[in-house]
Amino acid sequence: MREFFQRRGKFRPQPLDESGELQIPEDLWVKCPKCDEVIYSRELERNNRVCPKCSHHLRLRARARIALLSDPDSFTEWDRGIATEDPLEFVDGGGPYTDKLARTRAKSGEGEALVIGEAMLEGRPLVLAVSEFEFLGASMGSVFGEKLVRAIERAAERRLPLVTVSASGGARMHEGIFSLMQMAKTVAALARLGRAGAPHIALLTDPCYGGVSASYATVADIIMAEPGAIVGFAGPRVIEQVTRQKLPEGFQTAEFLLEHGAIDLVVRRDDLRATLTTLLDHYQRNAPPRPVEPLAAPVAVGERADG
Amino acid sequence: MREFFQRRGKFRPQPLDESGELQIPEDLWVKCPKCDEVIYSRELERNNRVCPKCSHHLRLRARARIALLSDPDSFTEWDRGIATEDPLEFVDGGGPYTDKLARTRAKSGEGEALVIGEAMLEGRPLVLAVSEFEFLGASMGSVFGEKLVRAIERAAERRLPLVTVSASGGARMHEGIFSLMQMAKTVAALARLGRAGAPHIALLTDPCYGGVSASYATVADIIMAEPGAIVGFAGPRVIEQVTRQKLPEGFQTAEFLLEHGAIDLVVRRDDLRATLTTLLDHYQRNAPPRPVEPLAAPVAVGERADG
Amino acid sequence: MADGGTPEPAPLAAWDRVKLARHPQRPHALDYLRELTTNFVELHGDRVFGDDHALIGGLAAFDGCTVMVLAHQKGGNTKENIDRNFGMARPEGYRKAERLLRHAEKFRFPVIALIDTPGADVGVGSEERGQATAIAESLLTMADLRVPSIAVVIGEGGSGGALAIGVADRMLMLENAIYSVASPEASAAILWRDAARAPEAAATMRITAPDLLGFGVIDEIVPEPEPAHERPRATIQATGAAIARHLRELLAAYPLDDPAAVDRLREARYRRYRRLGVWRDEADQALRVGSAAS
Amino acid sequence: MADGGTPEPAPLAAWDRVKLARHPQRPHALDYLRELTTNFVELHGDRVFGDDHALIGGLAAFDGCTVMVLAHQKGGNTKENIDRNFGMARPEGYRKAERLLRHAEKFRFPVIALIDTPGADVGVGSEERGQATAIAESLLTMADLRVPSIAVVIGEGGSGGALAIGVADRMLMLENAIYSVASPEASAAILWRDAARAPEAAATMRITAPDLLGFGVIDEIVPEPEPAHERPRATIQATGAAIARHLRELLAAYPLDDPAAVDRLREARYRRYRRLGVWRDEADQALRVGSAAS
Ligand SMILES: [Zn+2]
Ligand SMILES: [Zn+2]
Repeated sequence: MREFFQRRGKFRPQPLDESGELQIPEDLWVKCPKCDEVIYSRELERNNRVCPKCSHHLRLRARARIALLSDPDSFTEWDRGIATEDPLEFVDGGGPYTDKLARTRAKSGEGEALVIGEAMLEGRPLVLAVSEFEFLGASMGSVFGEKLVRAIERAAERRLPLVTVSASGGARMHEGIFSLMQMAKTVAALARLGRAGAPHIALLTDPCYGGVSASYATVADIIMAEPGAIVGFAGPRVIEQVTRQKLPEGFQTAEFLLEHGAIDLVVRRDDLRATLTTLLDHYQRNAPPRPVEPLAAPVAVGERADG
Repeated sequence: MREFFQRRGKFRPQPLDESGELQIPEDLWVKCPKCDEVIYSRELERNNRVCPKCSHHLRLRARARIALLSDPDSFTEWDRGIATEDPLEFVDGGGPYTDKLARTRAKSGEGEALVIGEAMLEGRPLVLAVSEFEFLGASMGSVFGEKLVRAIERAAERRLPLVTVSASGGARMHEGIFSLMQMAKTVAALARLGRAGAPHIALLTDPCYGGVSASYATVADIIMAEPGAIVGFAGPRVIEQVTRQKLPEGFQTAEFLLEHGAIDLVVRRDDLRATLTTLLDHYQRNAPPRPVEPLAAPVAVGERADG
Repeated sequence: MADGGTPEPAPLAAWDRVKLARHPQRPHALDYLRELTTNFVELHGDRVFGDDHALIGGLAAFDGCTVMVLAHQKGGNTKENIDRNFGMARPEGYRKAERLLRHAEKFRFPVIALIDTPGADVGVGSEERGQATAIAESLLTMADLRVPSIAVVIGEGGSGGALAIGVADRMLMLENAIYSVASPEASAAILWRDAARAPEAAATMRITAPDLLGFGVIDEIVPEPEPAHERPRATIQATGAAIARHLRELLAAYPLDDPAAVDRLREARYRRYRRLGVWRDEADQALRVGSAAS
Repeated sequence: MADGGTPEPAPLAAWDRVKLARHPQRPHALDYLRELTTNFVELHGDRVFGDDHALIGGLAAFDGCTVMVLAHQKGGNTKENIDRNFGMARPEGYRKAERLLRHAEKFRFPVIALIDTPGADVGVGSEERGQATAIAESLLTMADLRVPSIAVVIGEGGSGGALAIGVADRMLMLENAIYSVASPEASAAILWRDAARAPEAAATMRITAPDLLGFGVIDEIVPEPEPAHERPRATIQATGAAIARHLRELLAAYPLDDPAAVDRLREARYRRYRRLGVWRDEADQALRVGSAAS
């Protein structure tokens, strides 16, 4: 499920400094992967990484996405301290999984591939769960699943809307069957969110595949995608290999998905805050009052399978 | 919605005598509309009107169908006395609707296009609602709808399985909007049957279109069709006129529907009793005991819209 | 049969109404949404096969609450009409409607349906993908809906394709709208084997709003002192006022936050449809073969 | 990490199990149904687009009650395998599964799922018709099911295509079945860019029944003293006995006629999946960038 993104353009990592702020070298110029326009990086960031020339939506890192989808200083992160284990004692051509995790943490500045927390958007409360593609292709393993389930459970408890933002290569190979089980685990939690009457709004971003597109990300009350985002079950290279068929133009783009009835909306990054705010209002307008917020949200401690 | 059956082979009416028994002239020979085999009519009836040569399923009249699907003398008919009105004071090229009704009654030996009642099948109780294509193409008007709803309500009340057998040209033009409304009325009753936990098993027979195929007949827990039965929303002639497209081989046959996921099963007439018995057992095996049968089933009297 | 107490001083002939109902400048669903609602978010797709442009839906704020809107959408010109398939929905459209109805139930959004279609799409693809089943399942979902619903025929109400989003707690109709079991042309072709006799069929079939009010099929006529295409804003506003009035009544009788209201609502809706039809109950007797109708 | 208390005196290598799980003579779903059930009525179609032959379903009598069966079906030869798409279900298959799951809920039939697939179908058509969504919705329906469910991996349990019918109250696995996040070949291609190293990947990925029992993913292993294809009837009978035992336990704990049991059943199933995964909870602290997993 992960191989497809090897054929896509290299992502330029942006290391975080100790305060967690993005460090952008002053002199960096970025080339738009679609129109080849060379863009001054500060301008690109100011434009939320949308190409000013061709409107191509470049990938946005998790913390930049959170900044885009919340009011200033309103985001409270949850469960940064939950850490990845190596249940398979996994070693592949690149060496042990534990070494890879260490390198990935250093490179990405994140502890895992999903960032969760609560925030306000135009004064409206919401729970956010945003995947970080720079962390092993935002593949879903045990920690990704556990963090997402905690976010879902807290949203359900307080009847807060849940907004997930997903880019992912799929399930994380290095954790084997545990990764597959996160598909069931996250979807099961969403079933309960639904019964609690809180909406799940999913935003699919480039690229989104396999274990994520076939689980929580498409079990949503509203499914949005960014223009041009590539979303599917199997990656294009795998499909071409299996079917020996050339893929049609625009295959698996957000627009293709819209035409085929798979998603509700294609939303430009510029319009995202406004669309989301409108939707949050709709889901709140007829709803009964939310339960009074507990002073400190109790942390749901998951049991461990093998300990 | 009715025009399609003008292109199909003429149906040979079999008048009933006063006892309601089929009167088959001793010397009648019937030609199979599919393979042209000339078949002695008694042999054809003994074979439940399945061509002994090519297995083509010829149309079966309502009372013969009921005999096929119930134990001898077990069928109790309901609501024979409900009579058709003429709310539109309808007159077309063929004259007044009331005259047409009188002629149709005489010709078909039936009071309306649907026969309802309760019966036993291999000792298992069920409610039957069987359409009579010889009565104005079994088009659904107010009486058809009202009788069907009464059958559904009684099945729900006693948690008995409902078996509908439908051949129909669709809604009855002569009763205008009232006919259209029977689609809503019958489906609404089925929603309540479902909540009562009683199954609706539908058998689609040749031909079944429009107002019937797009209402109660496809809102069923199990949808069966007879081999070769033609079932669809719009008739083939209408589709050809509208699209100016030649229709594919086998279009709208039961086998076409099975391939396109529209029905559960294609069942040969020979196998119908056995399949139905098996299904009735499945729906009864885990079910709570049925409510004790009232000594006399109360007749639900419908209000009249225009009285 | 009389039409009932309809205030209709100088009734138009049925065929005149057909022409008005189909008038290309007559306001269509999106005109109503723009004028009557705010924050409309169109929701696309059936999550299975496609997105139908002839049957649209989405969330909108109306009269202080959020409603789920379903509507047939005709085009204003030929290009638009090709995109909208002239308002004739395919199975994908009815499956989108069903999906959005379930969404409305989950989040307790009342449903408002605007009906304006010549009928459901006729074609090989629509048959292959189960047009009949798609309509039937939409009927079932509407009949059993857990939230209040109001349907309004704003133009053409064509057959099962119209009814599929028209099983509602309140049924309104614009004065010059029509609602029929088959189009006048199809009716004429069946009745006289001559589609050109559509005007005659239109009269015979009793398809106008006053007819349907008399029959008890609809609850109210939204008057058009002048035809809708001549005074679109006034017509839309009058329609909005009527919808708002019925919606308030329904929400007062069946509050969204009262779980016990669901059963009462469904029961009332069932009774509404249960009574539709005209028949005569005779003693349950041996059938008099060939007897006349009375 | 240890495998846990699995009785496995002379364990086969993972790759040997892969070969056994895929053995063409290994009994497939319909062999189980013929041997273990009576009155099987196969129910076809998704009511939307098609009937998938790779994922079958229907009603059957088993151990005195009626159950809804869902199963991947592989072919016994090339011709059958082409018809069955080698057991790789398309979106229509998962939508049929979902339809039958709802049917099972409505009539309170417990669900038995037999898993035997290399994975979900990969292709342009499957993408166009929403393979990802179809799988996700089947997961949701199984996770939230109102009746007890038992899933058994009888051969290959390939990725999301297997899991789609494998979210159950009890999860069994035959001794020589495999269950994995990706096929050994796909894993090898990803891990070493060399599909030929599949045997190595099979070992690395920990995909055997003893592995999964140790991980707490499955509840019981159905032993194969001899491989299933050598003694098919004995294997099928042993599987049937295990299913019956678990089904009786579930029905005793969650009686079909007790409405209160539904919530308890769902809660227990949620807990079952909620705990799956391996992680370490540290104090909620500033992230130590680059710290090892320790
Ligand atoms: Zn560009
Ligand atoms: Zn023949």
